Amino acid sequence: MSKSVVAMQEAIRIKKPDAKAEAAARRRARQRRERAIEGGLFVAALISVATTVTIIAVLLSESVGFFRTVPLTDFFTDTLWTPLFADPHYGILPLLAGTLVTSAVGLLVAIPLGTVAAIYLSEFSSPRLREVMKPTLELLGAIPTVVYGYFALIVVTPALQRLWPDLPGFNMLGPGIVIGIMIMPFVISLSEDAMRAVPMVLREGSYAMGATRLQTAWRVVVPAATSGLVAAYVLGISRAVGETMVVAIAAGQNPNLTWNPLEPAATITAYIVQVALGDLPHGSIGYQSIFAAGLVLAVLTFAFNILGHMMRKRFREVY
Amino acid sequence: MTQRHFDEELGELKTKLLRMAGLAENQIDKALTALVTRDSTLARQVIERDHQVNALDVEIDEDSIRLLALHQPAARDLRLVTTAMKIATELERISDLAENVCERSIELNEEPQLKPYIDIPRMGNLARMMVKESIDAFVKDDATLARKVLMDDDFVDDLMEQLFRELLSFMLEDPHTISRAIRLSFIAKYLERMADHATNIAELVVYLVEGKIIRHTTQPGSSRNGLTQK
Amino acid sequence: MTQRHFDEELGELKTKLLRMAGLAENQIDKALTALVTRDSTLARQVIERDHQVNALDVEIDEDSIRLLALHQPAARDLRLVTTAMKIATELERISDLAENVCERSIELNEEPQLKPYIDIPRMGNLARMMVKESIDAFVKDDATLARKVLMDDDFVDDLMEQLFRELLSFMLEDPHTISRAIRLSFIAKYLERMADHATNIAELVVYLVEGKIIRHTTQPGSSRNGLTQK
Amino acid sequence: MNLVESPHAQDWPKPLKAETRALSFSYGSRLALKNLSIPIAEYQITALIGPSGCGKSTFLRCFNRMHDLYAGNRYEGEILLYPDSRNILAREVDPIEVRMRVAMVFQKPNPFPKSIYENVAYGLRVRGTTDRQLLDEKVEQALRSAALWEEVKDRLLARATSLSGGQQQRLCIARALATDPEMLLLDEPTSALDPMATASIEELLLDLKKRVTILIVTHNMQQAARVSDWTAFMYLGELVEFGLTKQLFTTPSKKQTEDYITGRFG
Amino acid sequence: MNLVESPHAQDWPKPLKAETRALSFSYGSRLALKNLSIPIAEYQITALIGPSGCGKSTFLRCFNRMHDLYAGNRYEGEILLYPDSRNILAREVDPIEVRMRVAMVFQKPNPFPKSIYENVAYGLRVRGTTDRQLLDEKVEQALRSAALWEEVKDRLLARATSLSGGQQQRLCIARALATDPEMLLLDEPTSALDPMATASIEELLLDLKKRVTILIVTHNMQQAARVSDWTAFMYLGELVEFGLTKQLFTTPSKKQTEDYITGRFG
Amino acid sequence: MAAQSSPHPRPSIGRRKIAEALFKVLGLCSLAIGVGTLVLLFGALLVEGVTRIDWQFLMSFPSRHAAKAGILPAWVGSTLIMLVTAVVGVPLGVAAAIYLEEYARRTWMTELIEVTVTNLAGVPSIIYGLLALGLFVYILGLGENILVAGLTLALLILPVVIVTTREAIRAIPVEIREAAYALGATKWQTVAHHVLPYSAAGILTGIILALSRAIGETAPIVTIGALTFIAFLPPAPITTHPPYVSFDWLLSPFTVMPIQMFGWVSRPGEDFASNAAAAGVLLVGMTLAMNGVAIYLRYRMRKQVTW
Amino acid sequence: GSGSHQVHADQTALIKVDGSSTVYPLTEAVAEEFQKANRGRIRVTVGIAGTGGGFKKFCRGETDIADASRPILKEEMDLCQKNGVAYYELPIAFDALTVAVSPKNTWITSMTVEELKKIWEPAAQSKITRWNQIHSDWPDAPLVLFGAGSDSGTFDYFTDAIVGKPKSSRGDYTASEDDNVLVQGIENNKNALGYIPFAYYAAQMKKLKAVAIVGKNGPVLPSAENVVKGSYQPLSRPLFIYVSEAAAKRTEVKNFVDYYLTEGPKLIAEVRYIPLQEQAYNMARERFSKGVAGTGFGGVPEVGLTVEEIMSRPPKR
Ligand SMILES: Nc1ncnc2c1ncn2[C@@H]1O[C@H](COP(=O)(O)OP(=O)(O)OP(=O)(O)O)[C@@H](O)[C@H]1O
Ligand SMILES: Nc1ncnc2c1ncn2[C@@H]1O[C@H](COP(=O)(O)OP(=O)(O)OP(=O)(O)O)[C@@H](O)[C@H]1O
Ligand SMILES: [Mg+2]
Ligand SMILES: [Mg+2]
Ligand SMILES: O=P([O-])([O-])[O-]
Repeated sequence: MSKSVVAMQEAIRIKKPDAKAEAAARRRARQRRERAIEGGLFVAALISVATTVTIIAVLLSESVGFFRTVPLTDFFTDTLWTPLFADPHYGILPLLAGTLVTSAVGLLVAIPLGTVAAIYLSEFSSPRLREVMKPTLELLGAIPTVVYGYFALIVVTPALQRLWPDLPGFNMLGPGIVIGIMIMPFVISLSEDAMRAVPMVLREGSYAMGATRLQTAWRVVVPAATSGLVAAYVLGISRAVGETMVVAIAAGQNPNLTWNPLEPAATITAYIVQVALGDLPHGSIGYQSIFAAGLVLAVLTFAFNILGHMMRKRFREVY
Repeated sequence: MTQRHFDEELGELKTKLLRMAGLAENQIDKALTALVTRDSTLARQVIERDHQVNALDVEIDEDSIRLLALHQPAARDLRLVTTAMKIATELERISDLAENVCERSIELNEEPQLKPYIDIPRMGNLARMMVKESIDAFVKDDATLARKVLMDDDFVDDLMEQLFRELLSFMLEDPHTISRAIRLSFIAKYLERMADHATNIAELVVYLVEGKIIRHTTQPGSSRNGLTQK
Repeated sequence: MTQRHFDEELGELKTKLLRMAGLAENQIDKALTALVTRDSTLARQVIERDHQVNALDVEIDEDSIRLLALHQPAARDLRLVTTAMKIATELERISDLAENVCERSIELNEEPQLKPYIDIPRMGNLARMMVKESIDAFVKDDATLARKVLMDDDFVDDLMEQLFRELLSFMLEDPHTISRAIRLSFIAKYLERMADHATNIAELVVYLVEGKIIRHTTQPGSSRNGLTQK
Repeated sequence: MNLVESPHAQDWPKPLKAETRALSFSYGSRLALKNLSIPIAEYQITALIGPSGCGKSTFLRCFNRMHDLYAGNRYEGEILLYPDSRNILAREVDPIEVRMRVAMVFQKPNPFPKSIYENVAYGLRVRGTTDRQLLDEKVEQALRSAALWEEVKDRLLARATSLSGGQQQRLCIARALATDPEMLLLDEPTSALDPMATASIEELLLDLKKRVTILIVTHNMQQAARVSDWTAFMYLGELVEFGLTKQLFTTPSKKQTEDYITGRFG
Repeated sequence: MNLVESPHAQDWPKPLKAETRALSFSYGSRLALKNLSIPIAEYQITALIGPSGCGKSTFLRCFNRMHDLYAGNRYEGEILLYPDSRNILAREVDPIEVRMRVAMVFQKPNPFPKSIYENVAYGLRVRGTTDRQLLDEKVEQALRSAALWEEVKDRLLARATSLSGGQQQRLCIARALATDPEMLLLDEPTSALDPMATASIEELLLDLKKRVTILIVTHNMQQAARVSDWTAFMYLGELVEFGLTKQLFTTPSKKQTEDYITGRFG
Repeated sequence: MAAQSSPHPRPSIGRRKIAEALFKVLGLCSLAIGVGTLVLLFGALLVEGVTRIDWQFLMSFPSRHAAKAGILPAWVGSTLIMLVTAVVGVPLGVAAAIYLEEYARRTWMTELIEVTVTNLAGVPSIIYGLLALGLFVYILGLGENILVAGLTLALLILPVVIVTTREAIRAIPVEIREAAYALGATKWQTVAHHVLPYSAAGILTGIILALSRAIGETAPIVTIGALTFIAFLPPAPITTHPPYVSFDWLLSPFTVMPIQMFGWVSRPGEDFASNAAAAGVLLVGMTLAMNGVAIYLRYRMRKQVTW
Repeated sequence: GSGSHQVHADQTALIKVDGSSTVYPLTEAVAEEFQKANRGRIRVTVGIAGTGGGFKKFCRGETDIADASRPILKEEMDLCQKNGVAYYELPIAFDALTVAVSPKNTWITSMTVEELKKIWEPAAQSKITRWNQIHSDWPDAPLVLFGAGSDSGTFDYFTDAIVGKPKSSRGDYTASEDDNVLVQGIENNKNALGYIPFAYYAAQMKKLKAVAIVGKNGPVLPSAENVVKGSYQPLSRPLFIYVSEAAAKRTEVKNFVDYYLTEGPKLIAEVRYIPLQEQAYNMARERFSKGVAGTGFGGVPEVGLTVEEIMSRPPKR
């Protein structure tokens, strides 16, 4: 053992008074540095809380002005949304209906197709196909929504008009379908994750009992992944509800209280975009109205997000 | 709760050992009867039957090795298996000694009886008792009983001492008795050694129960006098 | 490659056994010298030294049990450990028998020499040779050598047979020789038993090397005649 | 290779439940099993031992064609299942059919995240059984066989994952038994369990061999020693030695086996 | 509890490297160790055995204050480290200082995904050593001590993760040794390894005890039997029996120990 | 099972196989719809727009003449905004992730942070637009410029960066950390020597994915007044006179690719539609490229990781 | 938060224009040409916030120029005054607000103002939803409406001209400040009806069908001719730019406005609006060069005025 090593060990072990003091000083310096770093990181972590709080604060403070003018009862019961016209009505229902219909159409596309595709990918496809499909789906999910809007307006709606010649150029069906296709990769990906997370041994357990792939998928994998699947759906809903550009471009910006997807309508998001494009002055009721609408949207999506998050956490914890 | 199958196997080992002990006792018993009643046929039967004990000895040995190899026993289980192996050896030797008694009996029967056998059956019974008790101690895990057997050994040694002197006086008196007396003294020696083997068994039982090897520590100076030896 | 430490422990066990075997041989050697030279002091030394062998016996027993408990040996290792335990017992008995020879020698030295000892040392040397060879077979893992020891046993038996008859004629001729002749016949018996123990060791070596128990199968009827017994 | 030509043929157990003949197996281009001919004695426990990666699991999983689940795997040779001498590796044999005859228990307890009852009933349900009474009966019977009935009979509808590790593994055994398989494959069934649970599984196996032929892979030589009647020692995908366990562990005939068993490998 | 009052005091080893006195430990409100007083003999191997969850790992991890990394953990009692009789659980003792004296090796080999050299040098680097020559020297020395030098000396800059499992674990031991710790803690160091690698680690430990005091947790009783000089048997967070290994495994003094050792627990 | 004790039960294997075959077809169809869309969409874009893409298109300003119009300010704007977003969002996100994974003790505070992060990851982007409008534009009075757009998108990607970074960090086994601690490393040493280096590739993947999301975002930029007619570039960040760098560009009005496309989509007439398509091709191409890189990185990482 | 952009307006000059989507195509064209002419040394931004939105920014001092498709209103004047923003009101073109339907619409060629009012008045909301409710000959088909957003001058003008009161309209139609959106909507829906600036119609004549407005002399289609003739009533209207007096002191702004007034008329045809009489431009140029600020309107919209009438009024502030 070399001398320096001995010296080092002595410095570490044997408590000579000066060495001791020195070590203590070093320790204090180290502890100070550690605490400073931790503090910095904590502040960074707080940004997300700050963002959330600010979102809520901004939405609320502007909405407060709005609700001073508009009673809550009107807001939730009036069936007209014409805040900018001479005879203003402030019923959120038409926007909500538009939001819900487009989302529902989207989910009707995304959930069944997404689930089936996810099952196929996770349980049936060859590894090579899966290797190719997973990133492809991811790419699909990464395409900017404005492109999807273009797609809805220029490709899907005209195609649908061939089926229903009376279908207006702006309608909820086209964008709804496109939203569905848009969130499908997301649903597939999350569902597939959930099913992948089901340990291989469970599948092998089932196969070893003489089950077919389909039986294994339906009886073992899907039930085991239920909470993950539901989480995928819930998060899919949240996405559909918050989707903006597709509906802004292709659904028509007509606050129309209807449940018929063949009609044009405005969603909360489309309304916000429409108004934002028109640059409303700060403080006007129109300006405030987008925050009120935004508040409703935020509440909706927060709820879905947190629900979805909790369910996802649950399935992650199982394995 | 668990280990049931292993326990069963240990149980079987024990059972075999008891069967072997029973056989050995029976051999002693028969050998003594053959001697006392001068029944050469019976003596020959005993000699014939020794192979049964031998077979059990080999079996127990094999079983023990198998248990050691396959179950890696520890603590008491380990002591039980190794002890069983050793007890089997002792019993096998006891049975051999019974066989030897019979061989001498048959030789004795070719001449008239030297004198009525009194002390020899007494010694024989004592030795048999010791074998029985050491095996009882084994069955009952009873170290106290085992220790009692160790005491009894001195008694057998004394009996043999006495018998030897008596036989010696016979021989000095009448040289014609020499060959018979020598045979009888050999028989006495056999019986004494049976008692020694019983003592060994008892020592093994103490080890089994208490984990202490007491061999070579007890009675350090005993049986060190006269013709008596282990 | 691995298991070095366990191998070391097995090596230690073997070494102890060899030390014990050396001691036992030495005891035989000294006992024979004491007998032939009528040297009671040497005889007493031998008796005194028996406890060394006893101590090794206990030690080897404990070591073996510890190895069994802590290392769970299998196959050859297991055979080695169990064999070691049994060989130690045999060696301990051999040493006891050397002690017995010395006891008888001391008694003999109290009277004048009956006749020059020729056959007895021969037997003794033979027995010692057998012990040595069986241990050699153990050291060298040599089953062939071990089997040769088994053959030698018959030779010792024959020698003893012969000696017995000689001593019997002495006694018949002169009753004054009886006590000495009896003692000498006992000594012959002890030596014969040493050879038997060597045979046992050889059988154990065959088991160690080949995994076969040959005890009770070899020489089925041998040593079944006359006074000879195991 | 023919049975008669096998070098072991004379020592082979009788009657046989199964037998591999010149079985080779490749993962893609990687040859994992080389020309193995191993007999499986009926109503006995046969253990497979050998160093990690020697192909034990691969061998075991041939018996219920588990390898069919993944692409690129290739069998050669035959596995005959008696008494009907069917070659279960044959092309025309449906793996699902094989799996109905040969059940399997895995290394990690893998109960389905369903109720205890449903876990045991699964194999029957998969076979299309819906008769509730029959199911009840078979579930109880299987749980009894797996020595689990007393512990769970009052909570058959509880989630299987709420059981302890050892119980879960016994549940998996019950699940495998519920369909009355002819053979039970176990791949290191106790390596995820603590010594207590291990002991109880070993006991269970010794009880079970009265009614089902068992083939077990184990890393733990002592376990093979404790539970099996026959042992096959494999190395690098080949069979080194096959024989009665008690013989293999006291007097192995090959140096390699001896070295492995006494921990002196290599 | 005072040493003199301890029921075991008379049988305790000498000299001591460390000693726990009335050590209790809680994970939040869960009491995991109860009033343990256990001696650690210097330059000896002390093994901790006991059923799963009895607190072996918890006990071990008290020795280098690993529990400080997670919130809510609470120590009570003392752990004295000799020769300076320092209570390493004391508030004012910096855990980092403790960890510099007491090294640890984990269940799964956990080399850093850096080069072999950097793995071994890490402990020294953390202590601020930069002298290249010194580092080279210490790395070689540690690798030699861990019986790994010959196998890796030609590829010190290769990634540590490219080593086999057993080599990785020896690397972790080398890493722990590089800083010349006074004590080495090992938590089931071979449970992720195959029997061969296990054997080589056990050999290594037996070599190492000449220069460092070793405390090892193992699930495998046989392993404790094979390698340790002293054994502590724990149950439900309490010490059942402490004694010489050879005594504990042949003639345990407590029924509970006997039952555990012979697999008859419960 | 006395009644059913036939040795080889063979119930309904055939029927089960048919069901299985049907399902396979269904699954493939579903997948085809998912992926076919990508092909269709990109195909439609390509057919419509690819002929428009040339050097002139890339290097021209927008124009009322569709044929003369280009996307120069749009891609410059997008690039600059990404720069701001990355510079602000990445360090914050990584730092937050490190805090949450390595430092945070389970308190209500960290619980709250966790929930807000996962929630923010799912908040519609338009809400960020409202936040930016309310906070940056009006409360802080920063105006409508590149800085604000960059900050907005930084907030938007923050949760994505945090989540992916955390995942990357979490993939490092706890044993590695404990090994470092056991060798006497401090927390920060453990993070700096081990956690960050080993998760770097994963973090980078996350950052690229986050930026690729940001680059396609339209809605939040709309609310803070991105313009479609920007016929100039922001001031150059490098100037000819000292101090040679200028941050004036931060406060410049701007447009971005998706807004430019949105503007063109909204114009009637095939000419602008093909401009829109061309912008779409570039936008999709850009995001696909970024994602491709990320996916490749992740793929390589998965191959490398051995724990 | 205003004026932050001035901070950096040192090196490259920036002119901010925002407001009417009607005027947007013209301003865009002028800006494009202007920037080309200045080789990019002067930067012009043009937004489409709608006339109302444009004025709001303008009066807050955020922009230099407001595009407007209607005159400034009272409250906007007040706002400007409050913020000290003075402005020049410069007419730059004529628009013919066009009522358009899909070419697939076979049942309409012309409509009366009354019919339009019946469709668009607030009372129609949710009640007049089918074509045959207006005219029984028309089909029983849904009535799908497109119109300007409430911030747009077009909306103000149309409601004023048709319903009779500015900003008085039903709300359940697709409203957009961006007329492009309206064109797309009408084009793709055979049951659609909407109103858009003439330029947007003229650019897409094949896809849209203009509806003739029935006036005193029968149905009149929107066209440059009819506007100039004054027969396309009441939906003809002038378009303006409002230039901030303060901004006009900056050379680049002054140059831009000059450029607008001289080169603009040449571009008007290209963007398909209707140029004013040359005289009107002269008056505007004069007013600008002389620095005559203020509006010719009283803050109330008036329908049917000629540009000359407007320009000759003394401007009010
Ligand atoms: N899916 C696979 N693809 C390719 N090779 C494989 C695969 N599974 C196993 N192997 C290889 O086949 C050989 C045998 O593996 P197998 O799992 O059967 O070994 P094992 O004896 O069960 O080992 P262990 O004791 O570690 O479980 C090994 O070399 C392994 O690397
Ligand atoms: N982080 C933790 N938080 C709370 N309880 C814990 C934690 N870690 C362990 N425990 C509990 O403390 C007890 C002792 O655990 P410990 O890990 O020390 O057991 P062990 O003897 O090492 O078991 P094993 O053999 O399974 O490793 C167990 O009951 C366990 O459930
Ligand atoms: Mg395996
Ligand atoms: Mg542990
Ligand atoms: O011209 P507008 O956009 O204000 O209608």
